[in-house]
Amino acid sequence: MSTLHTEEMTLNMGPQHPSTHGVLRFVIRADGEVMREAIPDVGYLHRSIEKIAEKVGYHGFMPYTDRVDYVCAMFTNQGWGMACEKLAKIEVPRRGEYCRVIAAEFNRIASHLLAVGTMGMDIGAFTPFVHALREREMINDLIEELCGARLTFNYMRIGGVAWDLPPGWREKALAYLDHFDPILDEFNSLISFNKIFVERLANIGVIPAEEAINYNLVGPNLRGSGVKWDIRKDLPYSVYPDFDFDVPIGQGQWGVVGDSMDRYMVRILEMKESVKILCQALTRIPSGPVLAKVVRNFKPPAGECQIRVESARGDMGWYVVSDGTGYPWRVHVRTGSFAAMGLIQKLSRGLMIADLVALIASLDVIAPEIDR
Amino acid sequence: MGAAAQYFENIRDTVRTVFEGMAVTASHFVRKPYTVQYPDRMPVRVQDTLPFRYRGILEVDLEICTGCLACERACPIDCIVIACEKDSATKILTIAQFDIDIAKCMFCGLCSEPCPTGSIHHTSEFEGADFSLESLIRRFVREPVAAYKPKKGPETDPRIAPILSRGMRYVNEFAAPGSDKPAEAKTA
Amino acid sequence: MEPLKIYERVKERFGERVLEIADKKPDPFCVIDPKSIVEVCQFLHDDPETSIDALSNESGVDYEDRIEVVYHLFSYRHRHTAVLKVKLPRENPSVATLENIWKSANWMEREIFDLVGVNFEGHSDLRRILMPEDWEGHPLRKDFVEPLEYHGISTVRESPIIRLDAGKK
Amino acid sequence: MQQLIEYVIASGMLGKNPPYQIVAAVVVLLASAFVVLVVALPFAGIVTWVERRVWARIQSRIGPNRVGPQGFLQWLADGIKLICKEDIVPTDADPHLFKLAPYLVMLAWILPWAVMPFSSALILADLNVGILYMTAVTAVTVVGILMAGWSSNDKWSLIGGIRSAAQIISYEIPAGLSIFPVVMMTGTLSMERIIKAQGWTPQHWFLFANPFCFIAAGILFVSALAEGNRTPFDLPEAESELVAGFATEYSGMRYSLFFMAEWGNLFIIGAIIATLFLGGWQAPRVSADPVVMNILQLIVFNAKVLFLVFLSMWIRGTLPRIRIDQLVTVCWKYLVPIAFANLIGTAVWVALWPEGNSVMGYLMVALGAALVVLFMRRVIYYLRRARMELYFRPNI
Repeated sequence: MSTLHTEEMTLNMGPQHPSTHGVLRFVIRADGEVMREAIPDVGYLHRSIEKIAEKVGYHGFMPYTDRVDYVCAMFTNQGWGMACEKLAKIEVPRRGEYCRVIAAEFNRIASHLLAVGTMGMDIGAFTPFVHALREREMINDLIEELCGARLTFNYMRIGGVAWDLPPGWREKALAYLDHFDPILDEFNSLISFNKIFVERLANIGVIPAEEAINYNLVGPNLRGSGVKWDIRKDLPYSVYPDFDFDVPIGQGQWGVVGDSMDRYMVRILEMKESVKILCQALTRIPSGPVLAKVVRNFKPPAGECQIRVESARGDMGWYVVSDGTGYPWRVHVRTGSFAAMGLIQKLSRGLMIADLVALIASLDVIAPEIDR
Repeated sequence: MGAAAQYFENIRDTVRTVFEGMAVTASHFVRKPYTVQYPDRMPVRVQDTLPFRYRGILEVDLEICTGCLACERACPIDCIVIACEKDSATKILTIAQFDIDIAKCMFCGLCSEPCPTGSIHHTSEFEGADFSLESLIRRFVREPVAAYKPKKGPETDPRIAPILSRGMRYVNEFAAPGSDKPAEAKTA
Repeated sequence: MEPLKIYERVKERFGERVLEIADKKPDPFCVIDPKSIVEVCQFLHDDPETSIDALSNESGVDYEDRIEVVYHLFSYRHRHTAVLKVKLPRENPSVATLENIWKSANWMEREIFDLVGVNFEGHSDLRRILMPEDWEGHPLRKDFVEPLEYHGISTVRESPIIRLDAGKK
Repeated sequence: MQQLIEYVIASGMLGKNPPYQIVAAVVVLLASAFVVLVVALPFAGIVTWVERRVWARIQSRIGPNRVGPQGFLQWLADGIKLICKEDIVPTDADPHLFKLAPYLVMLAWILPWAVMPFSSALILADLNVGILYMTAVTAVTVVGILMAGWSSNDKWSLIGGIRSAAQIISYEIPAGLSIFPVVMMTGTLSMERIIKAQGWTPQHWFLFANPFCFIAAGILFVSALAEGNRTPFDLPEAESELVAGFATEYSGMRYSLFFMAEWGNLFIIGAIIATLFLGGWQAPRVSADPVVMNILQLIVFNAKVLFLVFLSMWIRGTLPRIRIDQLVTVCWKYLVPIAFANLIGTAVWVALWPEGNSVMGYLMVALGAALVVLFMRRVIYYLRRARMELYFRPNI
């Protein structure tokens, strides 16, 4: 039968498509339902944030870092703050570090909730998406009370955080955390263990460990392939050594290690770990200042440095070159989604169109991070 | 035999997980919906329910603006335009123009941070939709007014005192850099 | 293993092709001759002592007189990082691709080609990734002037506020 | 229907003895027009409003509550909006097929109403091949959807159309096979006599007649969901993959015809299963007066059908979507073999107990009750764990 050469169909999926998270486009060469190859075409959301960094000074660039990854903006803030602190050797007070970790871990839960919810919606179940966003809404309210914004926080400054925890906020946060655990278990029994859901995700888009490292996959995508690697644990920064939490990796209970189901389950388990960190951080937060003394027109000494932050989408590398003036010479951000996108073309050979949608959702790629 | 066992296990799995899923959704039938019926069926106006630090549309109290242009320098998008002249004879600084282009503003809060008296601050107003771009430019100066001179001791003028205290409350909300006193103590 | 020790190993292995080892404060780096970047990286990748198995970050930086491609290498086994640099002329900078050693270089090099204009010989499909295909010029170069309009769409919007004391400031 | 015609002739409204044929034809025409216009079309609209409300409560939302009391006129507003919208026919689409497709799908939804047994007297045409007619007619939707998919000259709708062809045709087999046990037990295809063979109390329903019928009812419900393009089988218009599947290029009135047919099909699914397995309009003999009895039977039938419609909405709020190859595997590897097993099982059963065995009826009812109790326990477990505020009233 294979001699019968059927005409190959070229499909254009995106950039306006319900399941490409943000503006992504795939040119799919498909033979009926099965895809020969899906060639990604990115750049629709390219705002050249790295060029803007050269125009606005160090302090002015902080709100732009929220726009690099608006789903988990705390990590980009933290990355930019740490890069400038490393350049100018500023030491952040302990309470400031604790505030950063609390805000970041809340944002990780919110980002994972969105990732897990949209994966449910891409597989066809709309209810888990709304349940996940309902929980994320409460986290957004908590962060809104902390720093005044729901998505583009601009909460951190070079040298610490802009606002301290408002009075009464700690109790609200702790109340939310112990309300969150049963909701997560309920979410699991609704969708994660659902046979149809598992059948749609197990053994799809399998990425073996060394290929994941070779393609420089990071974060939940890497841990889903069984590599036990988390920057918070292995290259400790900020106050993460104070907390004990473990790093969930994909075991392949439902299929092969490294398939979409593993990446999904790693995100679910990571939310549980973040709740653990938050409980410890909120109870053990020391008193004291939250912002180091940083002069208004910040001029770090000439030099370059790269720091890595464990964002919700994996370790995000901030490479900053400064030439001593008030404006950075070059800023380069290497994000998790960018690396994951490079892999989709090879992974998509032989998959069905419905699986490509599941694969994109399992890699949790979003357009602003890819295009910057 | 593995295949047959797998066959029946698949069926059992499907039935069990669908049963669980239906139980979860059934429990949702009797739960209270979360929808906030903005804009009309609200017990209280949404703007009042927002937290104190909410970064809505900018507002400037010209009575306590010292004309120091710190906010204009701090804004990364340059959407704040202030024009003020220093009258060489009388040494009075008059503010002739204070415009903020709300269309370009990204509500990042960098301008309200360096303000010494908290005159430029974020309100909890967010309904900024308008019919033309020009009307999105908020002009705060009707006629040129003298800039405020911060006094050493507490403010005496009864008209300005409440505005200044509200402004200072807003500024003290920001974390004071490097001071050993925990910022939290001040705002309580 | 400390970055400087890695650079020493590379120096004694490759001799004069390692142009400079700079012990700058936050991150020391080592400048390599553009022609032998592939052998150095292959050596670092295969040598069990360093066993660099991931190209963590690759960026193109435009210094007015030269263009540098900076490679941040990382080893998951030994948990150490190494920073290699390659200095290229500004006219038509070109260097060999590292795609055959680390697959992650594929997209990063396409981005550098698109934004900074470095040509990577031997790259599997070197085309613009972020900018539109028919865009002229490379935005992240210091001397890049943004065209006033692209396909009839103006890229400039003057601020509608008229500054009263325009003259004085 | 015959009683109705004699009643009209006997009442002498039309003179001494009017020609029987003409009066019968007029009465049938008027009755069927009445059923389609007053029952079918409004039902298809109202069910969209009910589904959005049910879906909303599952997702802790409120659903439409602004147009009319509690949003009841939402479907009317949607209908009018869709009618006012522009009917776009894509340039190089095949206009004749493109325009014909929605009417074929509507046809396949309207025709089964002729055989719908609302109550003992209220049935348009009591064919003695009732069930066969119904399954045959609902298969016409495939032609309509395939025509829509192919003629809109858009790759996405082509995939949607072919997916739905594969789905509906392959699920005809398990649906047909799970109807045979009931036909075997009653020996007739007519809907009336199938219902008359069942009592009004649960143990006389065919659902609880024997374990094989219980599983056959499950298979019929699942394959009816697949034929109606309902979740978890809504592949033809899978929002997240094919944008809107076969209906991507449609707009305005044609689009609303497609979706009116899809939601209207819910009633057909409910009616088939209610007649075959839940005892149709069988109601307790409350009073001798036939009019009161008919009304009671009408209420009982509609209650059963609406519960099944609610069940399919509830499933749509819970389950994700199946992939096309899994869809076909489920059909051929799971549903069809089990349907055949049921067929043989029922055959053996009928051979052993020709008039049905009441002990097994009670046993099965007990089993059903146990299942419901277990389910309620799980619901209470989730409610207690979530510690959320409860709210029982349906209106907000």
